[in-house]
Amino acid sequence: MKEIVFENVCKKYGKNLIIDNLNFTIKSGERLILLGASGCGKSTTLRMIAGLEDITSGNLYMNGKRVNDISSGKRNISMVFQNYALYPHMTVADNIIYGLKVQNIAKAEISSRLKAAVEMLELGGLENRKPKDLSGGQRQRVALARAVVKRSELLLLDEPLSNLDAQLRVHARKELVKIHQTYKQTFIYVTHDQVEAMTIGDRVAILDKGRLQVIDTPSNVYNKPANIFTAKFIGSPGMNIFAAAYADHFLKIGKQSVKLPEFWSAYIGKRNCREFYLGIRPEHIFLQNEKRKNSFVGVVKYVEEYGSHCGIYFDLEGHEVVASGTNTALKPGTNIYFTLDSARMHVFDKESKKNIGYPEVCYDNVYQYQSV
Amino acid sequence: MRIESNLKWHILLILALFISLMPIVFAVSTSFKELSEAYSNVLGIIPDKPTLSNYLRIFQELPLNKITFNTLVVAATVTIFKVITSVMAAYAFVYFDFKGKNLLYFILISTIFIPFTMTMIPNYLIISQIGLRNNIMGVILPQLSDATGIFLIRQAMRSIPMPLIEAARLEAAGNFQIMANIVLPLVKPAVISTGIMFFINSWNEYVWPVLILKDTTNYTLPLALQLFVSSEGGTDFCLAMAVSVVTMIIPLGLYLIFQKYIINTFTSSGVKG
Amino acid sequence: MKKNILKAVAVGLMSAVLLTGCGKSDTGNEQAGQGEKVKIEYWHVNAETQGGKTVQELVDNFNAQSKDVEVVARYNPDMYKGLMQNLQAEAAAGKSPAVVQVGWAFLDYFSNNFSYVPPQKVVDDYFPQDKAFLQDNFLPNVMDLAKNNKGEQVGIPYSLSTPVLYINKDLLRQAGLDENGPKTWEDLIKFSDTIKEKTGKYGFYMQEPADNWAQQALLESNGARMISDGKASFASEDGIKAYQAYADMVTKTKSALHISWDQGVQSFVNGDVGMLYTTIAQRANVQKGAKFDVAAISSPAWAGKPKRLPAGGCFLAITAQDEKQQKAAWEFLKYLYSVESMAAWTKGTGYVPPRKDVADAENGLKSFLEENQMMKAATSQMDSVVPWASFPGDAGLQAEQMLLDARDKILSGDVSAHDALTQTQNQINALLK
Amino acid sequence: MKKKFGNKDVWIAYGLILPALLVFAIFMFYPFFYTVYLSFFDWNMIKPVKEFIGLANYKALFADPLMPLVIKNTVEYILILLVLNCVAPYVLAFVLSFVIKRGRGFYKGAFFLPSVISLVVGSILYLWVLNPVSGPAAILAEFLGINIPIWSKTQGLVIVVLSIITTWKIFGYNFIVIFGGVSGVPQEIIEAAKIDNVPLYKIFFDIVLPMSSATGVYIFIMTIVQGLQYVFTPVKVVTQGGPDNASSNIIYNIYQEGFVFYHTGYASAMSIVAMVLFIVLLVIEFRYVEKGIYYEN
Repeated sequence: MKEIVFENVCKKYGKNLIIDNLNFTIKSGERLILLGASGCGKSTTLRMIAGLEDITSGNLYMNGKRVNDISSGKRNISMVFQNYALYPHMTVADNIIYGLKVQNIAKAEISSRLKAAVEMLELGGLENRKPKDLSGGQRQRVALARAVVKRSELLLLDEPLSNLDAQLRVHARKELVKIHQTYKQTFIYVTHDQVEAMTIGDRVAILDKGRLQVIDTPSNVYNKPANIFTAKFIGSPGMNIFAAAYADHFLKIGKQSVKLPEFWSAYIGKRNCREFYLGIRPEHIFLQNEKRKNSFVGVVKYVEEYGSHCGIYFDLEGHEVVASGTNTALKPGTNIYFTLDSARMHVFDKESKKNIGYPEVCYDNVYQYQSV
Repeated sequence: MRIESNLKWHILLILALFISLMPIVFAVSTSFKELSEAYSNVLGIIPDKPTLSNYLRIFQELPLNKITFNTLVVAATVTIFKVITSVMAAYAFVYFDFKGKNLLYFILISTIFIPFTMTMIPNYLIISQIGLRNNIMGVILPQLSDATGIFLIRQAMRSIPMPLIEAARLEAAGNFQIMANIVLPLVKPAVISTGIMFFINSWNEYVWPVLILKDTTNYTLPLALQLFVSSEGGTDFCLAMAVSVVTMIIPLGLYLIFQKYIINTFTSSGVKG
Repeated sequence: MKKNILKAVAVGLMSAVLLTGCGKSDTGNEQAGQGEKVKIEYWHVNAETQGGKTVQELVDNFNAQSKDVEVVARYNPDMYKGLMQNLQAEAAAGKSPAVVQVGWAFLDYFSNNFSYVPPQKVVDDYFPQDKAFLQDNFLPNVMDLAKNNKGEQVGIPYSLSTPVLYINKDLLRQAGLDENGPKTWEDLIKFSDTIKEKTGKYGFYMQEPADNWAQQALLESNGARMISDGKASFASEDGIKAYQAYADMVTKTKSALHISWDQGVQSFVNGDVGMLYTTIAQRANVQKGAKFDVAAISSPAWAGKPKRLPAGGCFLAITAQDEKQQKAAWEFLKYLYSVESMAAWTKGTGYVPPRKDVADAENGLKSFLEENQMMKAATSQMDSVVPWASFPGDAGLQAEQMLLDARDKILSGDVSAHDALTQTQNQINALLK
Repeated sequence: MKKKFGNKDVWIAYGLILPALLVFAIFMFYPFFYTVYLSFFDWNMIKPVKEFIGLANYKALFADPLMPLVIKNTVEYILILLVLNCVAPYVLAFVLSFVIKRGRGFYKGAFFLPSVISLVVGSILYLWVLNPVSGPAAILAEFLGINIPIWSKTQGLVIVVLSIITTWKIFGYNFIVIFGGVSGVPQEIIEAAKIDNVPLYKIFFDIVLPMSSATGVYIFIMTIVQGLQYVFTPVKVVTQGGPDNASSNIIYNIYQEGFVFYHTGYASAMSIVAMVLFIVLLVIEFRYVEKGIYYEN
C-alpha cells in the first residue's frame, strides 16, 4: 500500500500560484478526501499525485521514493475521472481491460479480473455495449470497474459522483466503500460535497486558495474545527462566527453579556484571551420562548423552511446568526431569546483565526449539556 | 522527464518549421541581393550589399501596379460572388426542404472532386467564343463555379442550434430576417475565413490565367513571375524573387490579420455529425 | 445560337457581380472604328530577362513614328511552344495576330497548321517598291532557314542564336588546363574529366531545355543528320557515337552534369561547373551573375569535321488575315529589320543579327561587338549555321517530345545511346508516316 | 426535426440556389458533358470539322504504352502525398494536442503559413532552393557531408520532390483540420490512458485515430483531390513531365495531350477515365464523411 508525502509542494501556472506550500502525509490504505470549493486546488493536487500535472517546486514522495519526475504510467495508480473518460469506440469490456491488455497481462488473469469487476459493479450483460448506450450510473460503474481491475495500490477519484442524481449517489457511496474494503487501496477522493467527504473519508483534507486548511477525521473536522475557515465550510448552514470578548467570567457579545461556566472561564482566562471569535453551530443554539437569566436576545430577520426543521435567521448585535428550530411562525422583527450550548462552543484566536482548543470537559462529554 | 521529452518534440517541430519556412526567408533575402551576390552568397540571409534595385527594376519594366490591380479585381470579384452565392445556397440547403435537395447538394459538392484540368478544354472554348480571352473577366468566370464555399458555410450553419431558428420563427421573423439577424452573425467567422481563403486562392491562381491572359497589362501577379524565369535568356532569380515577394505580400498580410478566424474555422471545419 | 445564349448569360453574370466597370479592359484586336490607325498585334516570347524591354522600346518607337499603324506587343510565356499554343487557341477562336515569332523548331508545324502569308507575297501585292528588300539585305543561306520542306519562304529570320561554350577560366587554371578552353569535343571531354578529377567540381553542362537544339549541334557536327528526306535519321553511327561520348561524361566519369536548364546554368554561374554549353542568348545573365573569370568561346567541333550549329531563335511570320492588316504588318516588319532596330535588338537580347551589314555598320553593332568579346564567339561561327531540325507533319511536336525522352533515357545511363536513338528513330518514323 | 416552411417558400429556396447553379451549369456541368462529347472525336481545336471516331480514343488510351507509367506515377505521387499530408500532420496534430503544452498557437499559425502562398512562387522557390549542385539546400547538405542527388533527372525521386512542393502548399490546411479532429478527443481520455501506462503510439492508434476517424477520412480524400488539383503547377514549372515522363501524371498528361500536342479528343477521353477514379473517391467520401463516423462521448 502506498504512503504519499507532500513536502513543500507548490504549483504555479505562469505567475498564478495554484498550490501554496503543501505539506502533509497520506497514510497507506486510508480513504483521504480532498475537499474544497471549486478552484481551491483540490483537483490540481490530485492530478499532481497522478502525475498529470508538473510540480513546480517541492517534493512528492510515494513510499519514500521521490516521484516528481516519474510519469503517470509508471506510478501504478488508477483513476476515475469526473466525466469517466470512457473510450467511446470500445465496448464496456474493452474499456475495462484496455489498460491490462496494454500491460501484457496474461489473458486468463485479465478475464478473471474482468469477471470479478463486472460482478462487483453489477455490470453483467452490459459487456458488449458501447458507452453511448449506457445510462449515467452505468457509465460511472464502468469507470470504477476500469479503475478496480488494475489492482493498483492507489485509487484516485476526481469527483466521481458529481454527474449522478441524488439517489444514485447514495448507492455509489456505499459501493465505493465496498471496493475499498475489498481491495484496501489507498483512496484519494476529490469532492466539493461535504456529505460525501464525511461519509466516505477516513480523513478529510480541506483546501482553500491552494492552502491546506486542515487535515483530520470527519468527526474532528465537524466537532473541533481547527480554524474559522473549516468551521464555516463544514455544515449546512455553516457555523455562526461572531466577534466576542471575555471579561471577568463574562462572555460579552456587543452590549449583551452572560456569565460563562467555570471551565471556560478558567480556560480562556488562562490563555489571557480578551477578544476572540466565538463559533457556534445552529443546532447548538437553544431558542427560548421568553427571556431568561443568562439568555441573549436577538431580532428575527427571516425563517428558512427545510422540511424536518427550519433555520431561523436573526440579528444579534449586528451579526447575522442562524439557529435550528421548529417554530416557523416567528415573525420578522420580533425578539428572540436563546442560550448557547457551552460544551459545543468554539473559540478562535482573533489574530490567527485558529481554534484555541477546548476545556477538558468538552472533550469527554459530548452529551453534557450546559447552557450559557 | 516530461520537460526533456517535450524539448525533443520542440526541436523536431522547429526543424519542420524551419524547412517549411526557409524558402520564404530565402526568397525575401534574395530579392534584396544583387545577381552576383545571389550566386556567390547563397546562404547569407542578410545581403552583404542590400539593394532595392530588383524592386525598382520590376516596377519600371513591368506595369506592376496594373498587374496588382488586375489581381485584386479578380480576387475580390471572385470572393464577393462566391461568398454571396455560397451563403445563399447554404442557407437554402440547411433551412429549407425541397424536392431534389439532397441530390442537388450531392451534385454540387461532387464538383469539388473534379480537377480543373478536366473541364479546362471546354471552358477554354467557351471563354474564347464569348470573346473573353485576354480579359480578366475570362479569368474570373470559370473560377465562380466552386462548391467549397457551399460546403464550408453549410457546415457552419448546421452547427447553429435549431432552437434558435425556431424561436425566431415563433416570433414570426421572415426568412430574410432570420438570415440577417440570426444566421449571418453566427456564421460570420466562417464566412470571413472562407472569404479570405477564396481571395487568397484566387489571388494565387495560375493554371487558368496562363491560358487566358496574353498582354502583360492584363496579367495577374503569378503570371508576372514567369517573365523572369526559364527563358532562353536565363532566369534572373533576384528579379523572380522580388516578384515573388510582391505576390506573397497580400496573402500573407491577410493571413496574419485574420489568422485566428481562419485557424479556428478550419480547426472546426472537421466533419462532425 | 448556343454562343448567343452563353454570351447573354455571361454578360448577365457580369452585371450581376457589378463588375461591368472592371470588365472593360480591351478585348483584343477589334479594329477601332474611330481611329485612323490600324491596330495590329505582334506576338513574341521575349521575357524580361530576354529582351522583353527591347521589344517594348522597338514597338513604342515604331508607334511613335508610324502615321497609320499601331502595334500592340504581346508576350507569350513558355517560349515558342507557348506561343504556338496560344496561336492555336486564338485560331480556334477564329482570330489571329498580324506578326508572330515562330521558333525554328516549329517551322513545319507552323506552316502546316496555320494560315500565313509569305512575306514576299505581301511585298509583291502591296509594296512593289520593296520588291528587292529581302533579297538585298539577307544572305541566301540565312533566308533558307525560314523555308519549309516544300521550299516555301514561310517568314523572315529574326533572331539567330548559336550555342557557345562558356568557360570558367579560374576553374580551368586550377585544374591545370589551357585557360582558353577546348577547341574540339574530344578536348572538351578530356577537359571535363580533368576538372572533375582535379577540383572535384563538375566539368561540363550542356543545356537541357524542352528541345534538342544543343544536342543537335553535337550530333550533326559529328556528321549525323537529325532529319534526311523527311525522316528521322539521327541514329546513324556518327550520331550514336557523339551522343554516347556525351552520355559517358554524365554516366561513366560523372564529370558532366545532367540537370534541368535553369539549375545547370545556376550551377555554372555559382562556380560549380567548369564549362557550360548553351545559347549566346544567356550571355547577359552569365556575365552579370558570374563572380569568376568567365569567357565565351566558339562551339567545339569534332576533330577533323565541320561544325554544324542549328540556328536558335525565331523568324517572323505574317499571320494577318486581311489586306489592311497585312499591309500594316509589312510596315512594321520593315521597321524591325532596319539596321538600327536590328542593332538595338542584338544589344537587348544577345542574338546574332540575321541581316547583312548590321555587324559592321557604324549605326549598327560595330562598337558594341568590339566591346563584347563574348558576342564574338557567336558571330564568328555564323558560317556554320544550319536549320534547326523540325519534324514535319502533325506529329512533329510529339516527335520532339520523344527525342527529349530519349535524352533522359540515355543520360540516366539505363539505356545506351545506340538503343535509345535507334528505338526513338523508329518510333518517330512510324509516327510521321 | 426540421419544419417545412410551406409551399411558397420552396421557390425561395430554389431562388437562393439559382445564382450558384447558373455558374455551375455554364462552367462546370456543360464543360463536363462537352468533354464527354469531345472524347468521341478526333479534333485538334482548330480544324473546322470534328471527326467522329467513336471509341477510338478510348481504345488508343488503353493501348498507349505511356498510360501504365502515367498511372503508376499518379499512384506513387498520391501515396507519397498521403504519407506527407495525412500521416505526418496526424502525428503532428497528436503531438501538439496531447504531448506538448507550450507554443500550440504559434505552431498552428506557422505551419499554416505556406499554404497561403502561390504554388508558382513555391515551385520556383523550390527549384532554386533544392538545386542539387549549388542551391542553399545543397550547400547546407555539403556541410553535413551529404550529396543531394540530381532529383530532377532521377526516376522516382522527381516525384518525391514534386510531392514535397505540393505538400508545402497543402500541409497547413490538412494539419489544421486534423488538429481540429484530434484535439476534439477529450483530454481526460488521453489522461486515463496515460495513467494506465499506455505508450504514446498506442494512445495514437487505439484511441486518437479511431476517435477522429471521420476527420481522417475527410482529409484522406481531400489530400488526393487537392493533390491532383495542385500537382499541375509544379510539374509544369519544374519538370515538364520529365525525365522521360517520370514525373508526368494523369493530370499533367491531360494538359500535355490537350494543350501541347492538341490531341483534344484524346485528352478528353483521358479526362473521362480519370473521372472514374474520382467517382470511386466520391462514393467513399459520401459513405463515410457525410453519414459521419464520429463517436460522441
